[in-house]
Amino acid sequence: MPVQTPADALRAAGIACEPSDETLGAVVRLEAARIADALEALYAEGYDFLVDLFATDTGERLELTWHVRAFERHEDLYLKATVDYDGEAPSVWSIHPAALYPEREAAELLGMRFPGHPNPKRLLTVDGTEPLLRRSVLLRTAEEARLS
Amino acid sequence: MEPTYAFDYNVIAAFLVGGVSFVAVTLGMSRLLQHRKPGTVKSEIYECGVEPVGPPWVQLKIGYYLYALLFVLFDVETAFLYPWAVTLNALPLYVLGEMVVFLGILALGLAYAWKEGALQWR
Amino acid sequence: MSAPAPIHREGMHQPVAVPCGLRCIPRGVDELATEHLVLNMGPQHPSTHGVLHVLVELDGEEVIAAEASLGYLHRGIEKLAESRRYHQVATLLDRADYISGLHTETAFALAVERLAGIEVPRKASYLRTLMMELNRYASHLVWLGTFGLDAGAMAPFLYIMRDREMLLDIIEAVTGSRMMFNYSRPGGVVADLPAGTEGKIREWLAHADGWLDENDALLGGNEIFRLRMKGTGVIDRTTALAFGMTGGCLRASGVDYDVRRDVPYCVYPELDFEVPLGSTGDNWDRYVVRVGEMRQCLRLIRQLLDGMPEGDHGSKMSRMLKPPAGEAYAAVESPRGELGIHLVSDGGLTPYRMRLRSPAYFNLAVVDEALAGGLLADAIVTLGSLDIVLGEIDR
Amino acid sequence: MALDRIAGEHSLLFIRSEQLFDLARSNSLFYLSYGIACCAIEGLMSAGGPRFDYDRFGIFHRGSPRQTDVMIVAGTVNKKMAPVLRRLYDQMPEPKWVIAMGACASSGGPFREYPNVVLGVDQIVPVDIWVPGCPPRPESMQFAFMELQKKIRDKTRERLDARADAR
Repeated sequence: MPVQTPADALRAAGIACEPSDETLGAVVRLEAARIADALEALYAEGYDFLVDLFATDTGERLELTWHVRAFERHEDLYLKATVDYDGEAPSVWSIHPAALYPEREAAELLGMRFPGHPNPKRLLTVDGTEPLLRRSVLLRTAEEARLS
Repeated sequence: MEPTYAFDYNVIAAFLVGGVSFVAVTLGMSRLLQHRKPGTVKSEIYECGVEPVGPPWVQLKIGYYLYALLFVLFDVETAFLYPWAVTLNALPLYVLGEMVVFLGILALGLAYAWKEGALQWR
Repeated sequence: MSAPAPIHREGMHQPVAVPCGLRCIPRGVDELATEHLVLNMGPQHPSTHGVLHVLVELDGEEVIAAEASLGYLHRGIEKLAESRRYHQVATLLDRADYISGLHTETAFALAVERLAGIEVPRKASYLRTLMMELNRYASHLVWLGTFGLDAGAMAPFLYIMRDREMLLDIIEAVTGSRMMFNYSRPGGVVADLPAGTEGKIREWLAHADGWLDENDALLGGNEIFRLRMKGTGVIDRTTALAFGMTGGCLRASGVDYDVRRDVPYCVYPELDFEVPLGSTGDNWDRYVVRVGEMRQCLRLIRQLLDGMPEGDHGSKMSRMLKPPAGEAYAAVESPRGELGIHLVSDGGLTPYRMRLRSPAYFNLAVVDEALAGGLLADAIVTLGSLDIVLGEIDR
Repeated sequence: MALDRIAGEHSLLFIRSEQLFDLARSNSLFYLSYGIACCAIEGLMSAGGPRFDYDRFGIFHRGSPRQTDVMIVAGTVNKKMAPVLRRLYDQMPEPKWVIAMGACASSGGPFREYPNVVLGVDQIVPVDIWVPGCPPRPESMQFAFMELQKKIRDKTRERLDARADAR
């Protein structure tokens, strides 16, 4: 069976995606809602190790990055999807239990939701803290930080 | 001064007074010299700096109780062994037999507990 | 602060709300249902290696369920990095994983170099690798010492701290600090080895083997220690991979993966070293794998000292570094596992987003599985064997 | 303090007995092993280790706040840790002191711009000794303890001055 590129595998599974090759490596952008099926299809392709999952605030939308790795071939793949603020992306913990903590952290620090997560409590901050990693949340100014 | 009748009681009284006064002095001094500031949070249960969760009065495994019971049993047994062992050479020989019988009965109890699995932990 | 909700499993016998002193006879003495005690192994606990809060549900002494609650040391290292220049971020990263800071610094430097296409002189790579191995050994010493403390062995901790102090003197002579190094930056390292450092390292190496055998014999040779380690805190291969564990914990479960050999960086391709492997993934395997790693560390340091080239150590590191817009990921084998920096740059003076993929964060996620089923004393030993550092977990 | 109520705040008996106990307290300070961050490795582990030995000063670490005199806040305190810190401080027995170790505990340190970090522990607990440094070297931690010992012994001077004023 010829070595399928991950993008072909995803298209075979009927998921619209457009691969690109950046300094980062193999990147596939796709629809946030389809991430669970995408990871399942890739799991069959051998991408069985979730290295990391995090979100970035790109100014107008939140960009989520799933960093998966085919363990035997040491190949990394980055799945990217954008979600609007306070949006949601399906939880992938059933495929990769490693995503349990990062999803709670991303939900809490960037203000979004992962429906299907078994334990959607806050991970790092006290209840009522605003999403701190958003660009809109500013750091303390020098005066505030000087022993207010 | 051969010990008169009252002497023995004086000894006991001295011991009694010595004991009570020792306890009274130490507790009294500490009560006298301590910085005493009782506070509401201070009297709460210390559990790693967080409020305790759930009631502490829970029904524990019965195994702990059995272990404690067996310990008390054999602790008292050794308590009986000491005076016997100390005065053994001054006593006639049949006392040795009595002690063997006493130990045998207790060994029987231990064997029964062992068979019933009281010592088995998991 | 509201206490986290206690874990109530469906089958759990509801704890009877009984006023103190008044005992109610549990229903059906012969059935003798036992109730579960929910306990906080909380932020302030001698053996949680920092401020980890584990909520443990106990049936007598046996742990039924455990849930970790983090965030007691969340200092926003990723957010602060977004307002720091590229050569200033190292100060934050030393404080993330404060036992092996050099690994975090070098991972960030590698990520920036990959993004900006900076070529690092060979001497700088050699110095980075040497300092990382020294730092790895110091970090494993801290792990070995506190692991002994968790199992109740007070004496080895003091011997190990003596070895560590001698090693820290060497690291301090080279980098200028015992813990916050600021040594490895994008483009190279800050300073070359001061005169006489090689002699000091060789003198320390002469003792190091003997001390390691002594400490290993003190802990690993102890029969009680072995009995407590074997078969407790078992994390099998599939659980380890599923929870994204890396480093010593993963190798103890039998998965042969080491970033230094599989995704080589710096000068590791030129060095030869073995990667010790465990089989069952219990506490004993984690112990054996890490002590094996310490021996390999000493071998590596000797090879690095012998092969140290001459040349510029990358002193020209510009303050106005502006890597082109784009993303890069660089991973390093830190003493705890694969430590990766995912750097997003928008071409400005400061990184747009920096994600620290911290190994202890994923190694800890398995705590709910690994602690359940064992005794409470084994839970503490398992936590110690995972070698977690709360600075990099809470970031 | 029962003695000060009986013998009076400024009585020589109280002052001299308190001086004796202050001398004893200052030479056997037990600190709460409550390491939050990087300072814990330096200030509690290395300083307690064999080279910069704390035991020479009679300083020993205890696991529970019930048996401690000094609380070393070694690390950054954030909003989730603040109530825990306050509760631990309240649960320590009375003659108690606090050492804010490192820049983070004294003023938020390198993380002071982050909204989640508490700027300085003295907003939560009364602090006796601030130790600069990030992390402070073990020697400066020992200097901090020496300062604390001096501070405990100086209480007698203050009480004698108060007695003189009261006259």
